[in-house]
Amino acid sequence: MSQSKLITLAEAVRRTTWDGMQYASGAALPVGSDAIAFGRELLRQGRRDLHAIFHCNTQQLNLLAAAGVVSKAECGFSGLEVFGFANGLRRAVESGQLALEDWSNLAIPLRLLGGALNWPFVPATVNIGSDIQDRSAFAPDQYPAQGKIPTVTDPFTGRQIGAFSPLKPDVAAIHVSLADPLGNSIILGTEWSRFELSRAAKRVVVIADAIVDTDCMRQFPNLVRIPDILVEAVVYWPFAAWPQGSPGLYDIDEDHMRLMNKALGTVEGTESYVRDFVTPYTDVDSYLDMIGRDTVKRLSQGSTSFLLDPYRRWIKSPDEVAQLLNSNEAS
Amino acid sequence: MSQSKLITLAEAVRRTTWDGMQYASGAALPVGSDAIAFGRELLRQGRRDLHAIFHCNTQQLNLLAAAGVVSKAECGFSGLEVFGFANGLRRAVESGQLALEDWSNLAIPLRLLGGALNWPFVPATVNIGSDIQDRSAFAPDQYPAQGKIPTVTDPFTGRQIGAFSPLKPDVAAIHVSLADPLGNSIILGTEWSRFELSRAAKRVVVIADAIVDTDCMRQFPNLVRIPDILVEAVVYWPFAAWPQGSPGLYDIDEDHMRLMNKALGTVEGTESYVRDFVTPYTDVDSYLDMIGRDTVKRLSQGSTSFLLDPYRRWIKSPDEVAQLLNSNEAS
Amino acid sequence: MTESFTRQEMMAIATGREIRDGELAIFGVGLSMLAGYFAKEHHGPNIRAMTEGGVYGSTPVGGLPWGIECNRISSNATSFTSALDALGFLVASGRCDVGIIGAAQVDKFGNVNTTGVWDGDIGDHYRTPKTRLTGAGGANDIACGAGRVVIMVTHEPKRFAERVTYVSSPGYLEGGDARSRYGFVGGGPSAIVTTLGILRPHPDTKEFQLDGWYSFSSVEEIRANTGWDLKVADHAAVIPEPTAAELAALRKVDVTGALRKH
Amino acid sequence: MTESFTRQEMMAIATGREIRDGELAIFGVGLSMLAGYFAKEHHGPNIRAMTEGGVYGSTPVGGLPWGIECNRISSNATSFTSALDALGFLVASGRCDVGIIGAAQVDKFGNVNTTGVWDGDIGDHYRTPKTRLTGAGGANDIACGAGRVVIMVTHEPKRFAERVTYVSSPGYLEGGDARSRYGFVGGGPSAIVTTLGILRPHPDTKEFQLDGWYSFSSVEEIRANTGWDLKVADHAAVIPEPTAAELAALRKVDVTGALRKH
Repeated sequence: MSQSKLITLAEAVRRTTWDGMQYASGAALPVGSDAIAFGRELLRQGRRDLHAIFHCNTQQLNLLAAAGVVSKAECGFSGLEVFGFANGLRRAVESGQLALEDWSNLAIPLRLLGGALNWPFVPATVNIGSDIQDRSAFAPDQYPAQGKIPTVTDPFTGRQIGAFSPLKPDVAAIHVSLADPLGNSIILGTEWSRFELSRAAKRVVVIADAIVDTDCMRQFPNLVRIPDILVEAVVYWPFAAWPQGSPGLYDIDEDHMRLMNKALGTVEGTESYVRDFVTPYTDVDSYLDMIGRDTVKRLSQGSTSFLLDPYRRWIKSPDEVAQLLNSNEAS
Repeated sequence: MSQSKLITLAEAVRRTTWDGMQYASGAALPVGSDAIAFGRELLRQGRRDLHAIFHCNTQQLNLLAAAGVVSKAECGFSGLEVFGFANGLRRAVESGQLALEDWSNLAIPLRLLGGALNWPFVPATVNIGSDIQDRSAFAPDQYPAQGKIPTVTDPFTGRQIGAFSPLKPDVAAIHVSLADPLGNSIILGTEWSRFELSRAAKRVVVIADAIVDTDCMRQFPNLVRIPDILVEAVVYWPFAAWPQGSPGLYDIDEDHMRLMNKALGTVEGTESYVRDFVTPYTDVDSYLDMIGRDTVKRLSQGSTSFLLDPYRRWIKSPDEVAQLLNSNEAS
Repeated sequence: MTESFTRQEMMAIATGREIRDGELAIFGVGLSMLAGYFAKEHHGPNIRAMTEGGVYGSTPVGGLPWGIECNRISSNATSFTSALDALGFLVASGRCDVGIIGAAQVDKFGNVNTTGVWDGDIGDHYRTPKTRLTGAGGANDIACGAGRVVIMVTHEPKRFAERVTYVSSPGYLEGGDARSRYGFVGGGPSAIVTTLGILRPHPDTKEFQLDGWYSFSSVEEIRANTGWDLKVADHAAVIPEPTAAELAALRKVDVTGALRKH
Repeated sequence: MTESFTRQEMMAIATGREIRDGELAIFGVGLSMLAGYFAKEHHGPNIRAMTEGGVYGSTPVGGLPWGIECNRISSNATSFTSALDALGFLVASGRCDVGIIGAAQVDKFGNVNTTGVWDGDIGDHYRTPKTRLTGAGGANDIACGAGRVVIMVTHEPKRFAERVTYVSSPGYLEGGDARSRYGFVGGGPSAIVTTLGILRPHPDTKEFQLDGWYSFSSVEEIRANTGWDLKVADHAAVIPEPTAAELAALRKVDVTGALRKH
């Protein structure tokens, strides 16, 4: 008799987050999947002093950094790929307000793997021999930074390699394509590091673009990479990664990607962005109105939408999801 | 312009195997998925002195060991679960003819992970403190066996843990539910350690219960856990795991599981089993005749067969597969 | 007077009573799985059951599964992953609350041997066993990582040794705080549930002592079937017989009557 | 006289010429992906292209992808896995034959900086950059693990330094066999392909020297745009202009004309 874990986005943030927490978002892809809606809600609820663990920078980290609520961040990549530098993150780093610790895109999933396995360290054959190993924004006066990627001796050959510190984020908000009310989740597109993150984090909230019946999971159990037993809360939030894309569901909103990144380049721009795109909406409907229904429609008709076809018959309507939410609060 | 890699089972074994090789089979589940048909062909072609790396014992290892062609084996589990002890493997071990190195069911995938990542060692927080660490069938005179799971010091805390040796088998025959002619493969049911094995092995042959069109993979790319770039050859062999089961395709043949394990308990029984169930068939058709068409039909109607439904429309008929094979030989 | 039941059924129910509602629990095949699903059926609807195969959300269908990967436990799963996930991320990590394992031989400190039978000690080297058993499987990983471990074993003198010939899965090793040498995240065995009674470790010495006997067994019978000088806990007492509800739940799970055959 | 082409197109084609048919190759976004898919289109039909996102078997659709995970490269993939798979199992393992990476700053030993711009040296500590760049991403992993690495960079004095301010991705470090200190499985950068020519490492010193110039550039122009005293290889010569077939293949891949804008 597993219980539905569906709750509202506001409730999820209230229940699972706090100032100063180690916060990881999934997938943390710069133009693709990321729990960006969760980050908007963190801002709405005034969370601050966050230690962000993002495999890559995203528009979420860009926004949170621009708004000044991130004091520490760890990333493998800190740009927006073809959309250029992340102006908000950049401003926070260059002003010294945010300490950004550098890793590579393999280092982050390896550190999450180590956290998931509860290893004391993870063998490192990358990042060694570069300034990623020698310089630490978290220990700026150490040179070389002994504690960041120390050396470990291979007992079989005596050869020295590096050792990564495992990651166990306090809370992970993981964006998924489809989730059932119990938390079983299906990812369409690259997992990036969501599989490892879901096992490494102490608490996991999934943010799903669509909610499906559990029968969908029974038909495709090999697609369910995050089983319900790992999930504390399930949030229904269509276009949760907007303005970034979600394979099968919606394409990148190129105009908003540019508008947003431009705005985050200044304090004033950030204030107006928050005013116009973070605080206004009150629910999923007004969130989609804010994006613009025509835009929503256009972005939903992308070249990957066929990827969603096998699962459409199990997708619950907004009304059905609302009923599940209410029955939950009732219980 | 990727080329079809479909070849016959006989050709695959001729091309990719040799006496004395380190041979891994996937999934190496005791009553479930395993490339058992590949092992029958190894026997038919007289391969010997094998170093078998099996996550768990299966009827394949049971058979190869009973026939005396395995000199070394490494396993996490060496029984047949509810079907009891593996009589063939047991006989080979107790007679001293086969050296069986013991690990746990987590140690094997961790060692494959280390091989896939090309790490010099893998942190071990299990198997330490037991005779799995202290005694080695491959180094019988060492006590404690220093070289099997040596200790390594965590550079962050100074704490000592164990270190596993990574595995990179020479050849892996991996049983999958569905493969396309390029080698893209879909697994139904637990992966066990097939994902890690497909990355750790030097050469990979997939043995598929059914061949599907590549369009199936484009519809379900998240299900394709073994991409074509890792695969050297694709073999079409229905009931490849028989008498074990394959979720979505066929159930365990309980009678044959017992008959086979009983036969492998003696030299004479093994000879007659090889005579009756290894050498007779000449192709897929006569293999299925050997199993018995009624049995094939009955086992195909199990409670998991609905798992195959989403992919049936892409499954190629035996004739279509035969054509692909011929066009391959032609080219 | 309750209805009759077998010793195997008593053992399965006593084991199931060790699993609490809501726990993340890993079961093996056979008796272990029956005991686990009995608990889920009887008093633990929210027990999060898993197998080492990475099979989640499923309940057996069509009889006792032949293995942790059997189609009988794959026909209503909500997720299939891998051994690395189940035994690594969820068990070796310390995340799993409780595991049930079996034993061919167990000793006074809860160490388990499932690897082989030797004539006498093995000695300071590796030696081929007289009788080769199944090896550790996932039990070693469960013994190292699970919050606590319940060992289920038929109570016979040959199975209860002062010291196991081969440690396949570590209990408390030489007793006391010996486990701490290895920094295991798991707490070690909390109970040995047998066909005759229940043994639990002394809080300090970690030596297993008799904690309770069944209505059909006795301290004398249990001591006579134990290969070491078994101590009896002061609080040791008779263990309640299965209730009608417990038997009904167990038999609903044990559709093939595997536990009623002997 | 062939038809006209831009310097960016020449750089992309010269980079693509470095990728051989049948190789397992990893491409980044932008120029790197265009150069890679040009090679696949023009002379490497069997190039096994991948991105660090674990996106396999796909070709871009509807224009240059915005990222390695963009829907534009996810609409015809045959497999989606993960970063651990692509960058770990296939690249850091040494399995990938060749990778193409970009650089904000590169030095005479092929070390790459994509992390930041500082006023002067950073010094014996960490110091906030004057201008923060994108960080290493997957390039560090490719630089450590790929069989060989091709660095693609616009040829400007500020980008070609005697020594990079920050080593984001290791080339030959201090030159010679310095890489061997770390036991990298990858061979290091085999070429720096720029908008003006191609530099290759000296076999022993690993110092990059001029290997060739384009029809529209010259040794003088290249040396003037290089921040160290660039040596010229004895065999250095002009690099063949794009053939009509090469330009056609590149422009088929560069549907949006990204390389013809400047």
